[in-house]
Amino acid sequence: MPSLSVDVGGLRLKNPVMLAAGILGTTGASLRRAALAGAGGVVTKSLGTSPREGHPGPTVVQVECGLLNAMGLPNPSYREFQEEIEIARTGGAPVVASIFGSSPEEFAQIARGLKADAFELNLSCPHAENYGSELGRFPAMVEAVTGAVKAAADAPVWVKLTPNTADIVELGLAAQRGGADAVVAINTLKAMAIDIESGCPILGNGLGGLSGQAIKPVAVRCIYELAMRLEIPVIGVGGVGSWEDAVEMMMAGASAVQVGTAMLKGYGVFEEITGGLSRFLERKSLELEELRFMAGRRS
Amino acid sequence: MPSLSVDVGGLRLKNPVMLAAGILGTTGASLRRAALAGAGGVVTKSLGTSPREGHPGPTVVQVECGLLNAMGLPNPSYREFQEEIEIARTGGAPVVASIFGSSPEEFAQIARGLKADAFELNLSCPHAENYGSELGRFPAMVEAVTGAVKAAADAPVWVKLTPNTADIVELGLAAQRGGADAVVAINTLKAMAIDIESGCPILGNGLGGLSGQAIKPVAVRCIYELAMRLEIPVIGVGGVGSWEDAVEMMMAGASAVQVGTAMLKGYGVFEEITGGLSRFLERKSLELEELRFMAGRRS
Amino acid sequence: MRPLDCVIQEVRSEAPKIRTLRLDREIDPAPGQYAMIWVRGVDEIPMSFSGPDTITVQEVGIATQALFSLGAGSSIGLRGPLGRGFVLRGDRILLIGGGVGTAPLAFLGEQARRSGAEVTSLVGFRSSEEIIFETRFEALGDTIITTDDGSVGIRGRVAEGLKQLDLSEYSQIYLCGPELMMWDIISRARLHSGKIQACINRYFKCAVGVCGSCCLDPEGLRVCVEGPVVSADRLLESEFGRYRRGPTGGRGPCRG
Amino acid sequence: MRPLDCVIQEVRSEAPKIRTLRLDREIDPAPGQYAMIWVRGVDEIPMSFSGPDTITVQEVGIATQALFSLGAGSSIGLRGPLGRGFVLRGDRILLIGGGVGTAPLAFLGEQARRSGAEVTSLVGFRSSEEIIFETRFEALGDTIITTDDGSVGIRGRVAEGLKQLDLSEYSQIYLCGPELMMWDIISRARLHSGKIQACINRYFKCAVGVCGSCCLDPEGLRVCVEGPVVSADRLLESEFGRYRRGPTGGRGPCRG
Ligand SMILES: Cc1cc2nc3c(=O)[nH]c(=O)nc-3n(C[C@H](O)[C@H](O)[C@H](O)COP(=O)(O)OP(=O)(O)OC[C@H]3O[C@@H](n4cnc5c(N)ncnc54)[C@H](O)[C@@H]3O)c2cc1C
Ligand SMILES: Cc1cc2nc3c(=O)[nH]c(=O)nc-3n(C[C@H](O)[C@H](O)[C@H](O)COP(=O)(O)OP(=O)(O)OC[C@H]3O[C@@H](n4cnc5c(N)ncnc54)[C@H](O)[C@@H]3O)c2cc1C
Ligand SMILES: Cc1cc2nc3c(=O)[nH]c(=O)nc-3n(C[C@H](O)[C@H](O)[C@H](O)COP(=O)(O)O)c2cc1C
Ligand SMILES: Cc1cc2nc3c(=O)[nH]c(=O)nc-3n(C[C@H](O)[C@H](O)[C@H](O)COP(=O)(O)O)c2cc1C
Ligand code: FES
Ligand code: FES
Repeated sequence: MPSLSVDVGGLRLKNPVMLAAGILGTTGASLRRAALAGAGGVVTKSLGTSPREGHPGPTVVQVECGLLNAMGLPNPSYREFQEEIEIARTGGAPVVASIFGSSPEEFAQIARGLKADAFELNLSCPHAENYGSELGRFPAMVEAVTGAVKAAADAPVWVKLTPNTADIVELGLAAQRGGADAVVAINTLKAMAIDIESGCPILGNGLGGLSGQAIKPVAVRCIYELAMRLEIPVIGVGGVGSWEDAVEMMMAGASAVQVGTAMLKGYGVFEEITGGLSRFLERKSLELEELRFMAGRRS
Repeated sequence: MPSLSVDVGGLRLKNPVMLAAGILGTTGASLRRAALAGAGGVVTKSLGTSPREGHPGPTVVQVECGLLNAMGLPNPSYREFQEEIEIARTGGAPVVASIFGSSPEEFAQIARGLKADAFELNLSCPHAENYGSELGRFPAMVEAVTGAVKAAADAPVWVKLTPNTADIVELGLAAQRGGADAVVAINTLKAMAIDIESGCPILGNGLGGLSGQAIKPVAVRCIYELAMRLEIPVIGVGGVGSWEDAVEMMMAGASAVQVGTAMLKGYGVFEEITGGLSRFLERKSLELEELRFMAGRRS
Repeated sequence: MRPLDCVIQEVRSEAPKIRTLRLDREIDPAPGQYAMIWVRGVDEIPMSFSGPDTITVQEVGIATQALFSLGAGSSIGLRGPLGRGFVLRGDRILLIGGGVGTAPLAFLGEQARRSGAEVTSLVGFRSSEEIIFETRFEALGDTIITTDDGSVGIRGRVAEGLKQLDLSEYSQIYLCGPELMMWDIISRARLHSGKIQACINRYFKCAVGVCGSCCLDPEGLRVCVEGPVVSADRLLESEFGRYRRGPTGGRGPCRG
Repeated sequence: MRPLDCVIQEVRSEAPKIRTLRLDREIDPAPGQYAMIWVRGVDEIPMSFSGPDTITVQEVGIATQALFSLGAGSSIGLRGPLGRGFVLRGDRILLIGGGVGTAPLAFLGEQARRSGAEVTSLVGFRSSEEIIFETRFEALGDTIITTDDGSVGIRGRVAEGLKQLDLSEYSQIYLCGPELMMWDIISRARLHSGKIQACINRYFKCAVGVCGSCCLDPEGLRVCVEGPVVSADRLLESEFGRYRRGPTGGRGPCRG
């Protein structure tokens, strides 16, 4: 059996398939369950400085080829969450804390106050005022936030990027300049759905983020563009639901992948993906590392 | 039967469902066929100053929820195409010439030399060097190109916008300042697919544009954002394949819609959509005009 | 699935703050399953089915108030049926419910009766005015009613009614009501926990099993898709009855 | 559908510039259907099936050259089967082919024979070295061969062979070959055009009916999905034999 373990962005993972931020990451128990189900690493719900209830419902709509969500960054604050992280850790996989703030200082405050195996900076949520992509669309802000967290944190720092931009590579380079250990791409695409019977936008927040199958080709492109230009690793996310998707993302340049929307199918996806990945490597007589950016070498 | 006719961006259409640019728009005969099949208007393949063969194949890949294409703007040049436009016109629906260039002057040259019922400026193709979104991502360039064509053309001018940007409203406002009679949103999302058996990018051009169902929620959001801020009409395109999709787009703010990828189902889609639209208006006792931007009034 | 447009056909007042809304279509729910009800412009909230085409809502806050105020002809959005409902086991069943939690039980009882099971009900309310579905339960079989104030039936909590029953006689026991009431029953009926199915509440946001808002410690059970009906065995080893999470995801006390 | 990975199992040389590639799987094409063959890193081009698991390629340019040079064990990407193939009508059929255009006809003839039809073939080539599938056609029934130089069979164009046949005897006539050859036959056989099915070529890009590159004037018939097999009736009223479009979409002459 080919080894699936991988070093990525300062962490060693037993396999390259992680749980994505905001997916079953509200409680330590659900994170642990993902780890026990075979995730190589787990990312928490994004945590801020103070408790937030999030947007009114509907917070999620199933659309043709994915999910539209506007949760609104609900979280009990990073202080309340330390206990959940400890529980999550008992699952045996690294626990990455996703964090958000409205300024470099707020990000740094959380990184200083929280213990986790790594931090993932949410500079990319497309539907929460003053947070996420409202900061993350500006390269200078990405660099400043990354730098502030690097100075404050004693764990690796990953920066999660928004695809709602004309040039994601600029954002990735800014993260790299700020000292990021890896970038994570992509967060959701800014999107909307309308109920035709009433004429109302469906999400409580009106606008939301599109995830799932629909966005995979966009994610693959972003990862490819980033991998071509960055020196730090790229972690791929967006529409991964099968081992084939994971392989495609790694060939585009991802060192590891995260699974979000596909958790709709249940916790079994981790074993499905890692199993398929092993069999693929075996059939092709390849090492995991050889997949990475294969498409770049073949074009 | 409620009337489906609509005035949009300087044209009167017998119904608001048009054929999108680059879809079955290579010959006058195929455009005429769309008009005869019930399209309210038809848009040609994008035309440039000189003949182009386009990218090597594969130029199209069917992905999970749509199409990925990198045709590469093949066209016989605008001069060769006038004859096709005349043939298309015999279908009885307005013929909109989609045009592209690498500078305001090139765009103006074509608009001066070509006779059509309206011009649609392709400032948004995501995969042709020196053209499309390489110009269209900059508001100043959008304004300059629009202004140059307005000065040169004796027909209405529509500007087709790219969603590959952090702020499509800025681009729409630039088109409006340039004097556009309408904006068309959206062109495809920059995307990529990789063949996992070989590790090669599938499209001959590597990168391409994602269209179809997958992008509809992104298109609906873009249309909504534009309709909220612009004074000129918005023409919606991206994933429309059913009458429900057309209604949703109009509720988001579109005055008319275009159908691209859904032509996979054949020319019958025009009657399917207009028929469904009529029945919907009848059931709800609404005028077509009342649909427009209903979601904006209901949120 | 996008929310389905449903028109309210009829509104029936069950108690001062409880109304049953009949919708214009049956979407074939199993008893114990729920729907996410979108009160447009307000919020989307979980509601159990109280019949094949009805929901029964108690006014407790903004969204339920808004839903409560809708008349016949109004429409709502509905995602459902969702989750796992009750599973009918054996032919002599006991329903134990409290307050608006009796809603899915009346639905279950009627289905069980039609398939030939013998149904006994133990249902509790605060006072006589708050009693709902009395005739529905009585039509099913033996029915014990409790009220906190003793205005009807046995005085006291639902658990008081247990004394009149021999739980070992029942093939399966079905529970729905306020969390502490259910906890009370389960604690007292520990010996029978293997045959108790409880329909429980947690804070639901996505209702499709991805957001994590409803997960039950310590297993991380996703109540929205793996519940809301959960076996008492599992609940005994969980946070149930001790704490629950609110909209921020933080832990809080269990009310009622 | 994404391109399917197919491994070339066997390469057989048919003529100096024509080879048949056997793939590692049958994808159940009907004769006359085609696949888009992706020669990775080069281009994607249309190829008819010459059997359930074979394509037969003539080297004419960059992509066919690249495909031609692949040996057993190499792999290609394949989208297919695509388009509408030949429809078998009646039990006495005539195949008329030229050059590599004989490929789908041999496949069709074999299928027709198996279902009991009587098959006659008229196939033309430039010279004796370029003859392909001679044994396949002869195994099917009466076979007339023409060569431009007279090195084998009748000397001259395929149409020369028509003189030996009474077209009214056949229930259906199937045609594939260079456009001007097909045009020649159709013009001469106008009286029978209602029973002639021709497998034609146009410049294909998308092959799914959206790009418009393959559309036939004046109807706008999408050859990639509504063809490539088209009735001669329709062709007689079309651009066929007069002009065709190239990669830019502009009109050009019909060659060969
Ligand atoms: C599976 C399930 C079935 C339910 N069935 C019924 C029913 O048949 N009839 C009925 O009247 N009520 C039912 N409820 C409870 C109902 O969903 C809440 O009363 C309602 O959400 C309150 O919303 P509000 O805005 O009126 O009140 P708020 O003031 O917002 O909240 C009041 C309390 O209701 C709870 N609540 C609020 N929002 C939610 C939510 N999204 N998910 C879960 N709990 C929430 C909270 O604990 C809160 O403290 C059910 C809940 C669940 C989880
Ligand atoms: C339905 C159909 C079935 C075909 N079946 C066969 C077959 O069984 N065997 C075979 O050898 N050839 C077949 N062809 C022709 C084959 O596709 C071309 O010979 C091939 O595409 C040439 O590519 P090239 O790069 O080698 O040549 P180029 O130098 O690029 O072109 C040579 C000529 O081939 C034609 N051509 C090029 N690209 C295409 C394209 N994408 N679509 C259509 N025509 C093109 C053009 O007319 C061009 O002038 C078929 C074509 C079609 C449309
Ligand atoms: C319900 C939901 C909640 C999410 N919450 C967060 C979050 O809190 N922080 C974050 O960085 N990304 C969040 N995301 C984005 C995902 O982590 C991921 O980037 C995106 O969904 C694309 O991956 P997918 O297609 O596999 O879902 C959320 C996505 C969904 C669907
Ligand atoms: C094969 C193909 C070719 C296209 N060519 C053009 C083009 O030449 N000019 C243009 O402005 N848009 C072009 N587009 C974009 C479409 O007009 C449309 O904006 C996009 O596909 C989204 O709509 P859809 O989802 O309905 O296809 C093309 C799209 C496809 C799929
Ligand atoms: S409510 Fe989201 S996982 Fe259960
Ligand atoms: S090849 Fe594109 S429509 Fe036929």
